[in-house]
Amino acid sequence: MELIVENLSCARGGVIVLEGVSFRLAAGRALVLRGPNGAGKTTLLRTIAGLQPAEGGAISLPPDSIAYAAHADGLKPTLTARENLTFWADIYGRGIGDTLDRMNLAGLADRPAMNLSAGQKRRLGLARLLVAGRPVWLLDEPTVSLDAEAVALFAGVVQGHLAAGGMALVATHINLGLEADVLDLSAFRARPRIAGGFDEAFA
Amino acid sequence: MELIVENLSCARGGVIVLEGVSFRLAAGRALVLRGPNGAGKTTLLRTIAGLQPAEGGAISLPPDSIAYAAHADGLKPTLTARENLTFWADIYGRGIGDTLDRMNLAGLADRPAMNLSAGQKRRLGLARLLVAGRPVWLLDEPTVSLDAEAVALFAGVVQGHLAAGGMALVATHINLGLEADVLDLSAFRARPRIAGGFDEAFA
Amino acid sequence: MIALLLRDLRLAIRAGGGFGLGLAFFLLVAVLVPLGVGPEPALLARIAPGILWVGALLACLLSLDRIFALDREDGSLDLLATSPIPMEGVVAVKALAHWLVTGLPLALAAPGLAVMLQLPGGHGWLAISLALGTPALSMIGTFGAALTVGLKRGGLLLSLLVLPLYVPTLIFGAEVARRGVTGMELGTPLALLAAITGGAVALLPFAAALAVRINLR
Amino acid sequence: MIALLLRDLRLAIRAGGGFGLGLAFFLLVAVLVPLGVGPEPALLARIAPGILWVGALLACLLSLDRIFALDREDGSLDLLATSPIPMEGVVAVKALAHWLVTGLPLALAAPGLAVMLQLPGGHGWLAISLALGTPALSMIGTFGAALTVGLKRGGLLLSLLVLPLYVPTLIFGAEVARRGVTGMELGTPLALLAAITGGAVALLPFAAALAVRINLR
Amino acid sequence: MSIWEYANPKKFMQTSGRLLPWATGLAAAALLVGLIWGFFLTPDDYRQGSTVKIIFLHVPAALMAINAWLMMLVCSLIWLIRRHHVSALAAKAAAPIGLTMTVIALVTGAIWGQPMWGTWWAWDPRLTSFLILFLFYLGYIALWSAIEDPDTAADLTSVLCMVGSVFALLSRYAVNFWNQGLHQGASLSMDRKENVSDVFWLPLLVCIAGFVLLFVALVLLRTRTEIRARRLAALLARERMA
Ligand code: HEM
Ligand SMILES: Nc1ncnc2c1ncn2[C@@H]1O[C@H](COP(=O)(O)OP(=O)(O)OP(=O)(O)O)[C@@H](O)[C@H]1O
Ligand SMILES: Nc1ncnc2c1ncn2[C@@H]1O[C@H](COP(=O)(O)OP(=O)(O)OP(=O)(O)O)[C@@H](O)[C@H]1O
Ligand SMILES: [Mg+2]
Ligand SMILES: [Mg+2]
Repeated sequence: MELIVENLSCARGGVIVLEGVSFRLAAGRALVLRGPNGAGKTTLLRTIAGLQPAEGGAISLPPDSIAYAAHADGLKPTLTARENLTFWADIYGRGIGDTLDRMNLAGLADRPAMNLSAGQKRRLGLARLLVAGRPVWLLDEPTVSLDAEAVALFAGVVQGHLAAGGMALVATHINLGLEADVLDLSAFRARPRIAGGFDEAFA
Repeated sequence: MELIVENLSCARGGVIVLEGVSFRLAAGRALVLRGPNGAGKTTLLRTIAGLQPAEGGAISLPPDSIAYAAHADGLKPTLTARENLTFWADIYGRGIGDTLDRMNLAGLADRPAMNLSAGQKRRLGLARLLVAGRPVWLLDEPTVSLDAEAVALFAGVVQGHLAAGGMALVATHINLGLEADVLDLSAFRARPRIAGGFDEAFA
Repeated sequence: MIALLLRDLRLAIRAGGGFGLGLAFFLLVAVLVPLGVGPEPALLARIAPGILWVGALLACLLSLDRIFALDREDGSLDLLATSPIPMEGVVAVKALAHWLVTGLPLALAAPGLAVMLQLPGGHGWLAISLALGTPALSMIGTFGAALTVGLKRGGLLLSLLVLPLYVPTLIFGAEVARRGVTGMELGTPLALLAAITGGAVALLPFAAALAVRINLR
Repeated sequence: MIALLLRDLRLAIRAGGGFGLGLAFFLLVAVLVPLGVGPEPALLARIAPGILWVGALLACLLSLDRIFALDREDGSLDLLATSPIPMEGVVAVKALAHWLVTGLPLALAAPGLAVMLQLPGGHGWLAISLALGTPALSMIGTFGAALTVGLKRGGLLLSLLVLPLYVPTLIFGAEVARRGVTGMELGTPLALLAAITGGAVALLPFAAALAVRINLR
Repeated sequence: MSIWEYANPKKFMQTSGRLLPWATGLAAAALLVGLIWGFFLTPDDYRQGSTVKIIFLHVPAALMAINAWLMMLVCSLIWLIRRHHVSALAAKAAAPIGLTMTVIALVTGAIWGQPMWGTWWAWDPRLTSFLILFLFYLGYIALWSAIEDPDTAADLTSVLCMVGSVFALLSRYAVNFWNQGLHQGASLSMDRKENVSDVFWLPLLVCIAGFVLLFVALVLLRTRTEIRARRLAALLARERMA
């Protein structure tokens, strides 16, 4: 099982942001995406997740293998922590097991998500990855708002996922202390040009 | 000019979260609020900003002195960066001067906020502090999503504000490299009880 | 998909929205129209089936922007799009949830309101026409909501897009109700109403899913 | 405060919402009612003033949740609350912007729609009654929006709270329009309508500002 | 040579540039001839007097209002299937023209209705279905203008156009059905076989030809404008990026 990205170009808002991105990610490995704000980390992750079409190049990954954690958590404020998590577990056809415990949320299980602090919400959002049971984790700045302890906790969770044969692609400005390759997206910044054949042929 | 907080209790969602918080902040000084997720940093800042009433204790600060930067940025996605900033400048009755430049946003001035990356949005949100012209800055995790360079840039901005006689109260998990006192909110965690005299007298 | 349905219903109830409010709106229309038009019973009885149908349509319309907007804003829609459920299923479930929360209660409550609007008889047909027609309203509305999900709160744009699409349903539905009330033969409009609902439910999920996918990228 | 007004108007226009869409909705009501009720001119003429008033009311209602919800979600409302503008000013400006975008165009467009609803005359009074009454609708609606701003998309709850408050405005407004159309004396309802609008605009900003402040904490 | 070559914007600009003057000239000529003939060289109708001459604007406008929507439908399908940008832009360009034609038909109809039926507006099925068509145009245009990314807008409006066409047809049928039981009789649908004799028929044909040519010319012109606007946007974006 391997995630292969070859010569990928991605666009955002009609502008090509990245081009020529190539890498391979084997089972059990993590890849950290680096790059300053606006480098295109989110764009790349969304493209790999299949949320937007690639402008060029190829992505090959096993079918149904992606679990994506975006900037936004997808939590419903009126549902409790447990209900939120159970919903996603059902979507993926699985149970929640001891996930809340593992994310250190056991004491907050019955509190509506709107009454969680920023960091608690984030932990709950990340718990979704554990119930998805998918091998490829796409993580977009997962540790935003987390305190040091929670960062370490989450790093442990990722490590466990890798040890079980998963893969992780992590965009982050914070050092998670993962043993991982690093891909600096600055190297793939596209020369400024417009996406889509039409405008480009024309302008 | 001084911000004085004395024996303050704050509640969130009907539960008292902090009690006995006391500190003084003199002109030209910064205070960093520490504490794990859920310690009550946001709650404290909102109380000082006057967005929620204190459960007990006193806050004394010069009138009309607060500029508050919350978890959310208050940007309008359809307005450009410049329009967003100009709006806030008008609200505070001031001009935007070279603020965009100072926040390294000059090249993005005419782009609608929805087309900014997470970090670029954040910088724009923080630019509001500069146009507010208020002495007391309340900053709730201001550097979330920012890359290292932008964190340094922002730390410089805060430093400049302090040098000009301002004050800053910063809740953060990231080290900004500010020379500042640190207040650990864990020390003020309240024993769990319900807020509001009525319920308390009753339960 | 059942999980999604249950979640949506639960959210509707928790949001303080849910079953009660669609109904309440319907009730208010039934109250406001006599206030605006004047209280003569004969006049009210004549316009009652039409007005109740227009009211049902507006009650549906008012709640359309909830269908996707919240899920879009908090990021769930992105996450659902990467989940094992096909987007067609998501869309169909959303339409079903909307109907359960809005259309079904309206159909059940209609006979009572008809009494308020001085309608002498035929309440059963009114309820049947609503029960048969509102699924089409929910499905068409979901399609409209899918078209506008990317736009920042296109509430009124959504109304503008959806209302012309509602016209055939409204005409046949109100016709069934009116004929039912006056005791005329109503086989043709009834069959047409059923055909519209069937067609909408069978085909529109695909168009709506396409629109959502386009809007997400 | 002018900055806030301008921003709100600009946002309304950029959102693809703006002036056109409130109007479009009003037009749609004028189209739907004959489709539901049937095409007889005499019947339509009789219910026209009332229906147009109900339509105007619903057009206002549909756009109410925009007033604060977006500002609340993206955090601007918190930031405005800590800004030098008093909350009363914020609320009043929001109501004014809502009226400019919704109520005013409706009043201007009403005579045209009256023609479509076969109203023979008195179009001027219809427009005047709307011009005089819609500010009250916007202000009351803003108050309702302020009450529900904390609640997650209380769209229908908002309607439910606001509609009863709209009743006096609707009654007197429709009465002015109806009397204007039939050429009857209309001094009393006109005075009452003006009084309601005046009172609402003078007093409700304080109540609404209080509600917003409570909801923020 | 395949017809799809014209989907290339450069090729399209060339060809349309050459066609445009001809289309414009012919449209002007046909309209001039048709309208002058119709307005001044035909006798007054024995029942309607000179108001009958509104027909020379009304009928061509009504026909073009429908045909413009058909053209948009075809263009939308081409865009969805073959993704030719010119096709999408042509659909976008046609919409306001179709809207205008609809408005002309409605307004001339209203002006005609006033002397004929004593009212500006009646809920006749034909009028009603036109009003609904008007709403479809309005929604379609509003959707185009509400979406920023041009390709996304093209996709979504095309989907709307397809679904909308089905429902427009349905409404047309429904409206006929709706007004059947309560029909007002002959005064609403003027008996054309009797009234429109050859004297009116020939100039009417010329007018219709004129409106068709006018439509072609306007669509070409507006499509060219749309292409240029997009090019401008692209150049501006490029400049901003540089
Ligand atoms: C706002 C009002 C009106 C609208 C929207 C309207 C719409 C239309 C449309 C869509 C057509 C072409 C339909 C077809 O070919 O099947 C048409 C044709 C026609 N209309 Fe109107 N109409 C209106 C008012 C009137 C009035 C008041 C009259 C005259 C009494 C009138 C007389 C005609 C005639 C004579 C034709 C030609 C029919 C033919 O040659 O097929 N219309 N109208
Ligand atoms: N409509 C648009 N037009 C031009 N550029 C755009 C548009 N939308 C986004 N961009 C740019 O695309 C780039 C990539 O954005 P992206 O969100 O992928 O960055 P990121 O690496 O995730 O940054 P961050 O660390 O701040 O989250 C940014 O420079 C952004 O400004
Ligand atoms: N309705 C409620 N009932 C009980 N506890 C609540 C409620 N709402 C919030 N809390 C708790 O109040 C505490 C303070 O939250 P606050 O948002 O101030 O924390 P914070 O220090 O800002 O955390 P973070 O670093 O994660 O942003 C949290 O533990 C939170 O769970
Ligand atoms: Mg990002
Ligand atoms: Mg916090």
